[in-house]
Amino acid sequence: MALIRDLAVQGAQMFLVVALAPLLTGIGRKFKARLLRRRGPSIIQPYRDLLRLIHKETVVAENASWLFRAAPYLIFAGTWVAAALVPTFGTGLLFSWSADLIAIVALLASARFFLALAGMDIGTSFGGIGSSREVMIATLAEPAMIMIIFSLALLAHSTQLSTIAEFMISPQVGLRVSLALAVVSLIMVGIAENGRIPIDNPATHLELTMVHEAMVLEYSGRHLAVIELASALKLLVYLSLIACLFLPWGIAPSDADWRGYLLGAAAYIAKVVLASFALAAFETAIAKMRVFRVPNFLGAALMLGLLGTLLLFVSRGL
Amino acid sequence: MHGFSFDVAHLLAGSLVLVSFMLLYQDRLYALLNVFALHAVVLSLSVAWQAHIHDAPHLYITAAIALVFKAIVIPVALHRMIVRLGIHREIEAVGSIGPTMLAGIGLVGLSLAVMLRVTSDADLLAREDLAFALSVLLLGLLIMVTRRNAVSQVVGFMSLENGLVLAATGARGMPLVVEISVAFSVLIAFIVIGIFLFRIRERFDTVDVQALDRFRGDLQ
Amino acid sequence: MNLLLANNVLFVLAIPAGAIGLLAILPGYRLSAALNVLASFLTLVAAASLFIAHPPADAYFLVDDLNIVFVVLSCFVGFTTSVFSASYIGHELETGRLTPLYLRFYHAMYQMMMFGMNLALLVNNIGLMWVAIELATLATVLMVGIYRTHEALEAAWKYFILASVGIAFALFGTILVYMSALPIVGEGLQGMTWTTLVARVSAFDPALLSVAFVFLFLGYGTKVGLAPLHAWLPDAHAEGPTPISAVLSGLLLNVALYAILRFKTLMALNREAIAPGPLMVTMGLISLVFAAFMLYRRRDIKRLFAYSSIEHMGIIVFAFGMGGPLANFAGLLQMTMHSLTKSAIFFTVGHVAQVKGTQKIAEIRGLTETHPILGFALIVGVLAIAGMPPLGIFMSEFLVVSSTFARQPLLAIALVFGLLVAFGALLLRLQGFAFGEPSGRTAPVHASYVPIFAHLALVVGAGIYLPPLLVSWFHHVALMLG
Amino acid sequence: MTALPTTVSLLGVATLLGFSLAALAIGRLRAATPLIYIASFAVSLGLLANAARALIGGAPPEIISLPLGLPWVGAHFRVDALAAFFLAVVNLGGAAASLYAVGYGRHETSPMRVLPLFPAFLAGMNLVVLADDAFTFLLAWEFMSLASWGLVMAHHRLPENAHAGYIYVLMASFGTFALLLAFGLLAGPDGSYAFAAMRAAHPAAFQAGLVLLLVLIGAGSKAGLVPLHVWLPLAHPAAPSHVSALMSGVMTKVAVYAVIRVVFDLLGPPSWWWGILVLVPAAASAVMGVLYALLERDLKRVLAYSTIENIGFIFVGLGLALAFRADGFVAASVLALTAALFHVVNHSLLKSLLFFGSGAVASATGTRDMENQGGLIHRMPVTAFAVLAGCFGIAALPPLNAFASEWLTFQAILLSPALPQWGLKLLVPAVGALLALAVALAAACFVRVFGVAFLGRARSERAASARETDGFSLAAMLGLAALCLVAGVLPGLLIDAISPAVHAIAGSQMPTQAHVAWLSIVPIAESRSSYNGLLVFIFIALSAGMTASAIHVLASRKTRRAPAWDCGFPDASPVIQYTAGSFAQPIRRVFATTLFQAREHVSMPKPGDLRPARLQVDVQDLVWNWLYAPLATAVAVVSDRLNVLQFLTIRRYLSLVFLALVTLLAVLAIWR
Repeated sequence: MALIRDLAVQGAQMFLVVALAPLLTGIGRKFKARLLRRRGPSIIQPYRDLLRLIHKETVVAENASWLFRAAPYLIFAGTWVAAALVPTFGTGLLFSWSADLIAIVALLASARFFLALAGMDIGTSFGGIGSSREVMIATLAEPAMIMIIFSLALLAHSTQLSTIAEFMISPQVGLRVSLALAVVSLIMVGIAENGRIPIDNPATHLELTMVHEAMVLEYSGRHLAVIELASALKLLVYLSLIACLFLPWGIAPSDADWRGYLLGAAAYIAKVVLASFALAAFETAIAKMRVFRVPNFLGAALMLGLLGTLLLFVSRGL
Repeated sequence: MHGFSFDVAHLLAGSLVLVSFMLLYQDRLYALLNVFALHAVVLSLSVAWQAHIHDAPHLYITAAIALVFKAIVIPVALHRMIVRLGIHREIEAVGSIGPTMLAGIGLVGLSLAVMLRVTSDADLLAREDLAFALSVLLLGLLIMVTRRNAVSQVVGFMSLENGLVLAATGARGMPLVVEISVAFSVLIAFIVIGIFLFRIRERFDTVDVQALDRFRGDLQ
Repeated sequence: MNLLLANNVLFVLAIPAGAIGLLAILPGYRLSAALNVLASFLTLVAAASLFIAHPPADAYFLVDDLNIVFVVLSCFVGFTTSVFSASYIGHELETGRLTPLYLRFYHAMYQMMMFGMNLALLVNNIGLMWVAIELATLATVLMVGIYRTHEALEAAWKYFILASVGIAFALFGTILVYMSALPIVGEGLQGMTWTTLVARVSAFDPALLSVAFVFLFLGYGTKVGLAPLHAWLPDAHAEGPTPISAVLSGLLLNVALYAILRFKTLMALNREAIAPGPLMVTMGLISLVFAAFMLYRRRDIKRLFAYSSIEHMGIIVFAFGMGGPLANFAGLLQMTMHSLTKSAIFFTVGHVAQVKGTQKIAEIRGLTETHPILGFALIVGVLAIAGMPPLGIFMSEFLVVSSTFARQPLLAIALVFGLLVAFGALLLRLQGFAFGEPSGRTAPVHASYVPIFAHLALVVGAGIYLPPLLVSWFHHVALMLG
Repeated sequence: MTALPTTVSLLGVATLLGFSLAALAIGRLRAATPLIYIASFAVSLGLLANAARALIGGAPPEIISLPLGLPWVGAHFRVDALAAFFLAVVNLGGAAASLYAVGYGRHETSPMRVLPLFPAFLAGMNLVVLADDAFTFLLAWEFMSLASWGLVMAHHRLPENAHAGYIYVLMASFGTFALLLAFGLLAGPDGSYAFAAMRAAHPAAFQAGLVLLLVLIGAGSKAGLVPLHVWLPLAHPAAPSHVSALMSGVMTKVAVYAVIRVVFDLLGPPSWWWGILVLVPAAASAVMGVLYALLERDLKRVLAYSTIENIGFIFVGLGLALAFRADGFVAASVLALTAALFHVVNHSLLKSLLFFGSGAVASATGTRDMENQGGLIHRMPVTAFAVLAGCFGIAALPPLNAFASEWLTFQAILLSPALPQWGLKLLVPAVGALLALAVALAAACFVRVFGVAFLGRARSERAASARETDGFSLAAMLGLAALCLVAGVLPGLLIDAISPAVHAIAGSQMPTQAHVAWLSIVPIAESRSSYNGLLVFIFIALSAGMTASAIHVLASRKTRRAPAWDCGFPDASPVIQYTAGSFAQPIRRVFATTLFQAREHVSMPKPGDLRPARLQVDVQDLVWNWLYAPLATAVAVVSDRLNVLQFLTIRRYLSLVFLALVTLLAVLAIWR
């Protein structure tokens, strides 16, 4: 019985995230447009885009290899598995133990690995620019992420997301400097990883400033659709990470009944909407920075994470 | 009697050291050769005296060799050679005479310091003799080191070897003394001949004037 | 048979002595070369028979564990070298560097040297030992100068002068030993007989003994080639005929070393006298490090290996200076292995120099391409001399370094430093010789590889497996040396 | 009666040595190459099976002592679980390399310089692991170095190879001397060189520390720890590729074995600061190694540098194990140790695979320079696939194997706040951050490798006309790739296999993983952390498959081939592609500006000047400039100064003698 429930929850989670991801993008765009005093497209526009892309024919560059065509699915799969394992509305995910936080980050990293390769496959200069910048950003973002994980794991004595989430709800967490540092750092990493302003501009098509767009420049049709969905999913993953790690309130514990889950779902959606609003506000408020100022930005994130960890290491001794 | 014999031996040995100093002091080749002849004479005297007091007749042979070979033959030969090879007459020394003399005195002091540790149950004469022999040897080496031209270096070597003979004869009843002194005379003869053969004018270091600068071991 | 065994010592000396005269009068180099080989072989047999039975020490001869090792080693290397020289000297005759007359002289001198060395090793009398060593030295002096080029004469002359000074020192030391023995032992031959000296040395006057040892150490050290008394060695090795270089490195140095060891044991038996150990350790280290650095700037291949001989003598003297069963064992092993390896290297180098027509390091490259056998033989030899396993010297260096480090860490550090510097130089040159674009003549070699391979095989074998007989032998000697 | 593992191993080693002799005899024949390699493949497989049996079987170690080596010690050989584990690693690599070489060996221009040495090299590595006394160990160690030196010098006509060989052999004997000193200290003045005796005698704390330092220097120089790594990127690429694979994938692991054997087994209880001694160079190697790799354009040198990085990872594990052990946290120490050993396996698999690939590429394109390759995924699809797997794995990405071991390492780091010492408290998180950085950089590095060498368009004629390599090479590569996947998805089984080795030296082991549900691994506790490679793999496969099928059901299948869009730029020549250099530029600017003094000089021609504009980047290797160059100059200067002594006059020599005499006499005069 419990197994069935857990399976249901896990399945619900998997499809919820996929269903929710484009919506999140849509909401984000809507908020942004509003903040810019535009009406903006409707919030379901991303779904329409995906549909349209799926039905278009796919143009593949002449010298594209099998990797180029396989990459979108692998990227999507990696991101999706990661998303499926991040507790959104309930912590009682059947398979959450199959990959802990480190593994989830690594999953996203492997998605990026293929994305960067896909960028280089055609052998155009723009793809190269995109990939090289992407990996540069990643080399700084990932250590920061690991540091954040460290500080959380040291508090919760676990790297299991569900365990950490339950720990964060529980009263013994208290108010900690390291957590504050970690959340700031996590937000910065999230912004960088999802290529949002000020790191990258998802809406731009001025080639020299783009990173993510440059990598997927050669994609079209269904491939592009999958990739777009994947990147939307990635954003969702980060938002849900922040949600379940730092604002876990309302999230359904593993032994919750259906009411608990409904509550959790509601709370989750609220959080996501809130987060996307915050993101939009942030993006409209700030200007994109030069590529070579990104290291400073991420270096700051890394330092914050390291500082948080160090504090914990030291305080453990006291 | 014993006291007297001891004093004479002592005197002779001491004077040998003195003559070594004179050798050290010379700056002209001919004078050097003459003083060396004197050196040899004194040596032969002291050897003879040793022979007398230890009544070891075979030592007389050594004395004779010293007298004939070193005091007469070699100096004359070298004399000739200097003329023949047209070696110019004054000795180029490394550093001036003064420091050299001081160094010599230092060496004598050193040899005394080393030798006088010897517990006196080794008989006194032997011990004194050794001290002097050692200083003669060191002085000879000093001459070889501080003189730049071949002849005076040979003289240095010979005086060194005189020191050896002195020591050997001082050692009572030492076998092979004569043979050794003969062997050494042969050695010296070789050296002298070598100098003559290879026409070594100024220094030991090169065999031939043309080769003076060409070859120094590894300059291929 | 028993009669033969009974006075095999005499044979060891008589055969070379007889050969001297014979070789001096015989014409025709092929014959005399063959005779030379034969004589050396017989000597070797006689020497080997010493293992089976040897007479008790009498007034003239002393045969004990220590010098049997030396005698057999030197006779063996003497024999292989004579084989090598037979194949080498012919070429010299063709190129006109030597005339038949000189060859006759050469062979006579060769046996003279063997005689001198064997005598020096076997006599029971420090005076006679002195005479014998000088005899051997003078013989080698004459052989070094045999090419009569300016360089050769120069080298011979340098050797001669420095050697004579060494001779003088050694003699003075010998006299001093006699003097110190005089009050205890009394006059006459007894005062110069090893066995007597060893028996009674504890009562001798320590101060006199100490002075004596200083002179003996410097005198014989000159022949061992310890820095700073080494000056004659490189040139003598480089300018003489290659067989002589092999014999110098393989034998003469050992004989002088043997003398030093004898006197060291003497010193060790007298409590108050100065300890020889520190002296030897210091000189050994100086020689090692100095020679190691000198290796880098050499331009002449034979001089290069001459310096490496200095380096190894340094290690050996260091080991004996450290003393103790391990270090002494290592010293003996190192000495044996060095003799074998270094002579093998000189054999190879001799052929290389002949085919390439030069001794200049810069002009010898890519041997493994042009002359694979010589090239790889050289590689094995140099690796062995550089102390690489599985070759004999590795074992001895392993023992020296590890045993020293446990006792005197700083000394061991210095030792390792020297070894590393030397290794760097040797390997640098080796790669130049063996690898890279070949240069110079590629004419085929007509050489007898037998001596080379014999030596190298022994070295490789010893690195992996030492026969128990040899080991126990070395152990006795190591204990003897204290 | 089945033969005991030690005996079998020794027999195998003897056979290998026999092969190298045989190769000397028949090496000139054409048939010799496949013959020798197939033979050594078979023997390696046998030894592998034997080692595996010894590892799993857990029989008490059998000691064989032969009357070889040091007479009064004899040569001792012993296969305990640790040795068995490393024997397995060695022979697995050996078997793969032999198989690969059956095909690759055909390209060899001078087989006589490779064939005899290859089996000897394998034998040497086996012997090192088998040895049970200091002499035999060092003998085998140096033999291994010499054999590999010979292989590095196989193509001796290239000056850079000669240079590499020289540096290598120099560093090797430096390392040997360090080990020699260490053993000398362990053996004591009376020379008890057998490992058993050393185990029995516990040296004093200071001495033990000294030994540790010496071993780190000695074995670390072989493993390529910064700053002793300089020889590695020169020597490993210089050898033929299957040998490079052995050197990078296996020989470095033998060095790791040396460290474990001495430090964990012979040296007795550790002090806490040993951990620091190991962790600092380890973390430095991890980061420096991968940065070097990112700046390098020679394919094989990139791989060599990445070896340095992975060695850093392994040593971090060892350092943590030491620290935990010193403070009595057995479980944690065991975890760290297991992580290290696990990574040993993974790296040897991956690095062999990658070197095989690079060899195939190099012989197909005639160059090792990535800038002249590219587009090979079209010409050599299978190789490309294998290398892709290798790159993905070594970038430590799930579900492949390296991720599992690095995940374990991170888990061990997360246990370290329990350590009481402040030094470690501050150091370990920093190390963790550095490791994370290294992992991220590694991913970047191997994106670069695969993207530049295999993707895009061919950058040279040869690359455009490259051919897929032979079947044997492909078999070797695919086999290794499969093993990587297995090790990645079933890490639990490997951990259990490693456990006996860990138990042999740590006296304890990780909880058995085989019983854990769903075959996932749980280093400490279910609640704390767990990872299931199998599920992750299945999930990814499923969801990728699902998506693909869904898309193909829903979406239009219409596909059109067209020129690359590239923002509407016309299809220019391949040179406009991103090169390896330009790909690394952002990272170079971020990290290398200070660490390697990387500087860019742009020379822009005046208008009307026909000269092309140039961007020149120069990178300094500070380790070389500050550590090795000064040493070299010092030696040169000293030898120049001393060289004067060769050219003195006889009088001067005499004065040297004179001085010596006077000094000694003076000593006598003052003495007493």
